[in-house]
Amino acid sequence: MIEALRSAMDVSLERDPSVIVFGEDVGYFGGVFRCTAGLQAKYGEARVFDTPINESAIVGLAVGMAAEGMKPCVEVQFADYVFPAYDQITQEAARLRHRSNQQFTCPLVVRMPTGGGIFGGQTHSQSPEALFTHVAGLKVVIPSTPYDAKGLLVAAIEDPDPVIFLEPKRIYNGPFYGDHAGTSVNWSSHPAGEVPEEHYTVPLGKAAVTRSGSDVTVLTYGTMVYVAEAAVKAAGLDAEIIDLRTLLPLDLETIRASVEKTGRCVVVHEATRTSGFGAELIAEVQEACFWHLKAPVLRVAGWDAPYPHAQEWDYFPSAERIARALSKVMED
Amino acid sequence: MIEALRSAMDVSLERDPSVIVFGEDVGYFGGVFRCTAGLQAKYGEARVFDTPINESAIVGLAVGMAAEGMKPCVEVQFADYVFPAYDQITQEAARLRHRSNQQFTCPLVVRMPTGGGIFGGQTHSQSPEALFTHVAGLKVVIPSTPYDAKGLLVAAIEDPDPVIFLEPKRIYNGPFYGDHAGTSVNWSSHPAGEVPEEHYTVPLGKAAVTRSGSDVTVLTYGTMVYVAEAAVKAAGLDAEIIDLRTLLPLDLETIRASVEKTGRCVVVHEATRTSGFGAELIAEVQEACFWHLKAPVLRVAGWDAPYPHAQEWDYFPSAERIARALSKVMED
Amino acid sequence: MSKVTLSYPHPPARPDQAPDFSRIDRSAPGALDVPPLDITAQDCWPYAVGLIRVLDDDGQAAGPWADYLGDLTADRLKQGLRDMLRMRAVDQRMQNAQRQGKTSFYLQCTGEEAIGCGFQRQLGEGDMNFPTYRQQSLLIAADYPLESLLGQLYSNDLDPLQGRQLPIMHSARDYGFFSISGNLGTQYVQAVGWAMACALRGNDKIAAGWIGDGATASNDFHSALLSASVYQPPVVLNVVNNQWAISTYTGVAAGRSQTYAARALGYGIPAIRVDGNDYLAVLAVSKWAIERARGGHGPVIIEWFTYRAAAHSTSDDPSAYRAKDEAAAWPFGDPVERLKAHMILRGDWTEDRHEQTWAELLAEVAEVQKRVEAHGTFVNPKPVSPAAIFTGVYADMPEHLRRQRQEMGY
Amino acid sequence: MSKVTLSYPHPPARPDQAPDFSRIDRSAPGALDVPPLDITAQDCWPYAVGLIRVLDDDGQAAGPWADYLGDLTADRLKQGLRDMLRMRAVDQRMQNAQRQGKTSFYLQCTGEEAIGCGFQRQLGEGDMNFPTYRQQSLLIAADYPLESLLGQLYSNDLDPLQGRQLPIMHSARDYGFFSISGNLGTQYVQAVGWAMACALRGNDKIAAGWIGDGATASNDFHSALLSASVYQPPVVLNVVNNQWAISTYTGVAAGRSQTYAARALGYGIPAIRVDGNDYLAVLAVSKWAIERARGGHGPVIIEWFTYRAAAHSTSDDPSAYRAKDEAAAWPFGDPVERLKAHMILRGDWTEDRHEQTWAELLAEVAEVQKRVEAHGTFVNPKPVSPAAIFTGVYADMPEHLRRQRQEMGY
Ligand SMILES: Cc1ncc(C[n+]2csc(CCOP(=O)(O)OP(=O)(O)O)c2C)c(N)n1
Ligand SMILES: Cc1ncc(C[n+]2csc(CCOP(=O)(O)OP(=O)(O)O)c2C)c(N)n1
Ligand SMILES: [Mg+2]
Ligand SMILES: [Mg+2]
Repeated sequence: MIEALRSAMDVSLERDPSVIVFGEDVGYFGGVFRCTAGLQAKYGEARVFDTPINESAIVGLAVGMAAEGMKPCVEVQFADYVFPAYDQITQEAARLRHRSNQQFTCPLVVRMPTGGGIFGGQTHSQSPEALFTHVAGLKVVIPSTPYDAKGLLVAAIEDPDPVIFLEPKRIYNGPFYGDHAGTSVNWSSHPAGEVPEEHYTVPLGKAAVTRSGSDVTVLTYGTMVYVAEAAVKAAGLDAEIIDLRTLLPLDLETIRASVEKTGRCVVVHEATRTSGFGAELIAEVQEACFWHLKAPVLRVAGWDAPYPHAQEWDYFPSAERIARALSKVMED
Repeated sequence: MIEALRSAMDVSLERDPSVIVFGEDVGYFGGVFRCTAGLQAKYGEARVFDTPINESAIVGLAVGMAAEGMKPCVEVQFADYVFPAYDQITQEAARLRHRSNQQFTCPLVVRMPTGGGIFGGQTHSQSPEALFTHVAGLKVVIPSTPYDAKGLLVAAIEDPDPVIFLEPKRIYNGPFYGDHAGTSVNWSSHPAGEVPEEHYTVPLGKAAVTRSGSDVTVLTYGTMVYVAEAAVKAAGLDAEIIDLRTLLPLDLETIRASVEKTGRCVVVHEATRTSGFGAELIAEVQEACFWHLKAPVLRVAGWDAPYPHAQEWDYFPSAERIARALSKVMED
Repeated sequence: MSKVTLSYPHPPARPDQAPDFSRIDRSAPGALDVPPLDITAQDCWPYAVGLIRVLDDDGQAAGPWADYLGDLTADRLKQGLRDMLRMRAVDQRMQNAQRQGKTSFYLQCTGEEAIGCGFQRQLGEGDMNFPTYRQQSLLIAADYPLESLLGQLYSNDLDPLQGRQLPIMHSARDYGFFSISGNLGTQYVQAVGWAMACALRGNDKIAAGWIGDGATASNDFHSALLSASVYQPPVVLNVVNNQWAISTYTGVAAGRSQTYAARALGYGIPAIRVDGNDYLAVLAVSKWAIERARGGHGPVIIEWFTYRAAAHSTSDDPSAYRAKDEAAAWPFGDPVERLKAHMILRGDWTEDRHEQTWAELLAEVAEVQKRVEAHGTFVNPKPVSPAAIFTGVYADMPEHLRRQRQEMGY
Repeated sequence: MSKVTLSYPHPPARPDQAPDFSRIDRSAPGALDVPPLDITAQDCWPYAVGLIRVLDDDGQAAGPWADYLGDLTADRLKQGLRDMLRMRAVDQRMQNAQRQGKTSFYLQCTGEEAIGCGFQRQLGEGDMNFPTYRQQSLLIAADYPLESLLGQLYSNDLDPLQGRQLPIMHSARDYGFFSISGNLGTQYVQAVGWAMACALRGNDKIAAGWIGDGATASNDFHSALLSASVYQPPVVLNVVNNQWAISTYTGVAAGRSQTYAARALGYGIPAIRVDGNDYLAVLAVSKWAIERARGGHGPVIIEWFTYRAAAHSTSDDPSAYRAKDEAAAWPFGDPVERLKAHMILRGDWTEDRHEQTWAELLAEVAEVQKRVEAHGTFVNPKPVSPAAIFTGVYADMPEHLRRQRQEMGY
């Protein structure tokens, strides 16, 4: 997925001189996850550069540049470090178009590695998506495959509005089915691991049905798409798995069609449960599909506690927990 | 409600020398809403003082003081301005106890006027509660009467953990039933407007049933408690209105008992709809009371747009909108 | 006994005391020369702690900054005076309009008119200001149509922002005026970003950031100075030090910093402190700073030393926290009076013409006001369609907003 | 053609180049005197841009700061040397343990040992450090039990934090060591708050904030300096300038600031720059600064000038971004070697005793390591109960956490 993200920035820098990439360690070194490796050498320091360690400055500068007409694609080193920039993102970037009645707009992308499963402890593991989906004016994207990662990132950079682009770092190098003790799989063995070199986009706002089925609908995104897959296999159910890809705006049509078909739904995310994005999904599902629902919609999510280091695999929503929820939702 | 809040700080400053109050304009002047008027004169500058305009410094200082053992009760001038402090609140205050295995704790209160209805435009009207309810380690409180305001604030100050204390500014001076064109009512005419001078607490984590009824349950808090009351009257229904008072931790028992009784539920808040706290309420209600529900739970909330100035009353969830939702939920 | 006590900054006077500005140093105009455009921060100390002045107490222009400015035509001075008077007329009338309930909110810049009026007249086409709510003077001096200005204040169909924003939160891209945010400080680092974009495009435009003394405490002030120091974009960073932040004395934001300009020196950014009530000093230093930025010499900070003569806003009553008549005691006088005195001294102006011009401008504003009020006021609202809530949240309206708009009935 | 171009700070050398520290000024020890404890920021410029040194290249202690420190006993010096060596032994062994997969993460402070070791030995009981992840040396010099230190690194039942935190994110209240946050900068303003609490209680304790050069860019650095400047609490604010922030050269955080100490002067806080690889300079300046804070003279900033000899962490490989052998070229040498040379010169130490002590300390650490590893490592985990996830989120566990714990099976 790292190469896919790099390729997305590469083609965007190539096509549009107003695209510009910056963040902590992204310039000379190419990013602590290597997502921007080689880009400074290729496009020069004026297009790809290092910043001081100040996330609000990174986003604040990007807002000013975007208002002027550039298209900044900035990196926050970990999603856990986005909070100093929360004011600039939510109060400024998100509202500039509206408050200026379109005199100024804010086409920028804030990329950040998100989620756990890498033994990063509480400050390298958080999943803050719900803190952005509540904010009108933002788009919130989270890919689960290299192919989508590139196509969605290109679309995000080309989008006329600010996009929060969350990169599930657990699957940077390959899909992860929740078996942390097992051997890791590489993207090369996965069909969506293949990424065309040239420019393409995957549209924002469209979910993908990654497994169709009739028993129950699983709504999820990012790393949990694979863990859910494993859980479905384990539970031996014919579940439909929807990879939301864009959380805001939400592809409610795809969700509705699925839940109307299955009548059952489980929502899965890594983020803490209370007021997580799962809550929004459930609120929408029960309103849109109430008369089709045969059982309450269940959530499988991170516990409502800081992300622990040693107890990571007790915290991370496991395939077993998802499978239990799937079975439970089938009981009724 | 302003006098009630002031009285809460007054009795707390009086009883406990480790209580300390600070924020922008709260010292000599006594706060732009006058909540701390007279307190500096009474307790001295070392207990009640002005700060520079830097919300992250206000909370950051408070975290350091609280860790040392003091009990800071700080003011953020408007909830719209809490975002520079978001990092200190969510990454620091919320997790200090847990991450230090209780070596350090963080008993602090962040007070802030919240909500709209005062023609404040997008930066004096926001309702950010859901951005805090997602954060493990915080408590989130919002009173709707002077009596509760004092009792809850005293309880918050005495609480051993960090509390976000949201003050619905539209009802600072009196209840507001959504009739913006009508004459404003004063707290003196409301039973809960009477506030004992002495120390008392209202426990955190307990909701209040402000109107009991059997047709439908309305879950709400803050200003909307009154607007919901007006809507219920208008709709001519025997609704049960629950004033949540504390959003985190949530008093699910009271909610469950009510919805099991009524079988119908409407959730009302001023904050934008998507990923608002209403989503969490619905997720919990449908899981806890699925078999009792006779209709989908509906949300009446702020539109998913920045809070507008001139169109305030088209934006603010009106009694009519709530009444419409109540009727709709009764249809099924 | 512990020797440690905390310190709390105090204003020189509170309501029960007489105004006291005796601690303010008033060196004479001419005490500071005009530094080279490529001066470094290290050499800037005298400019950062001194005060650049041009007009002396008698209205005489003197010193190297007067020379730098060169001969100003009478028309140029009249333009400046008219800008300031027009600004004052708008402030007075709109303050009254708010008092009459015709608008929800207003906020004056009385006493600070010279700063925005002078600075704006030195900017070029395409330069962009990132203002706070107290820089409406930039709009006046940019000849922004009063219809639009007042339309915004009345949130009616003449409002270019369709009523979305609180009165005073203007936005006027074509007039070099960035959309104002209610969140203090945020615009400052955005100005730096815009200036970086200018540099990257090589379009010879510059940006100007604006911030109040109180808001220098904000994180974005730091972010802005730091970024400007690192990347050296063409940005002029203005600090309007008007001594107060609502009820809070400027000392609470300054701490032990000598001046705000001196704080900027720590970031390695040249900084200069100016009598903001001296229209000629404003013109001169603005010219210097803008030339410096456009010339590729990097960022510069200007601390405009002034006094907030009016209340913070229509929601505020300063008699509760500051000495009565403090404004009148301000040692640098009133910018209008001082420019007027200078012009009279030069023989370009008379008391009569002044009165006449003031009356004329008041009438002009009143006339526009009347016309604009016909489009709706707070007591007689004719707001634009509520559907405006939903347009412009995104470039293309997503499904959920379409549903909500429908639910609202539009 | 526009004259405007942006600037991007560059390190003196990249991997394909030879290390180059020729731009670093190396004034001799003794060039700077010891300022009075109540010195103001304004008078601090020479100390903020100079460099306080005590040990010269031959290992001789010289100058006013050596005098200020007074005669040090041989034991005192040995203690310092042993602290630094013990630190280095822990770093070496734990770096290896991580390489062997026994822990998920580690991070060394090689080259910076003198700073924390020296500073801590000047603190008093009850003083509180607010460290970053690279100040484990504070714990060593506070005689923190190695069992607890290593227990945290292995996340086993000897970990005082019950495995909750990433290795290296210690917390040790009783040893004056505040809980480390992974979010850079946040601790700096908290230190100021803690110091304010000390002042309010009048308990004669002080706080010490720690931050890296890279993290001085954070907002909390600004908040901390501003608050300290305003309220004047007893806090020593340390900046550890080790030239790098992961792959980013310190110039990106410094911009055009002369030094980090000089930036602090802008806030009106006295600041002083010190050779951080000189154990005696560390002892002397720490003594001065701590005395100053405790004596009620307000905050002070110390910039410790040093070099990050090791990689940023076990996740990092600096050969990709900085000159090979840059550490060896560092003009201020290695703190252990320099103190050792001084002690040998004094006749208090020999090469043999040094070797012997190093072997002894390595053995000591190895012995503890073995014992601690028996309680579980990353490859052989015996973590504490998963229920620890839920305890301590709040003082009292709320219902929803109780339900979740039950759901987890505990
Ligand atoms: C982030 C933030 N915090 C607090 C406020 C509330 N507030 C509005 S104006 C003001 C005072 C600003 O003072 P100053 O910067 O000196 O500007 P002036 O009003 O004097 O022009 C405050 C505290 C705000 N708008 N934004
Ligand atoms: C808010 C925040 N942003 C980014 C990071 C990622 N990060 C961890 S360490 C580091 C470099 C810090 O450099 P410096 O402050 O110089 O300390 P040093 O590692 O040199 O001791 C960065 C960018 C972080 N931890 N927190
Ligand atoms: Mg001010
Ligand atoms: Mg460093």
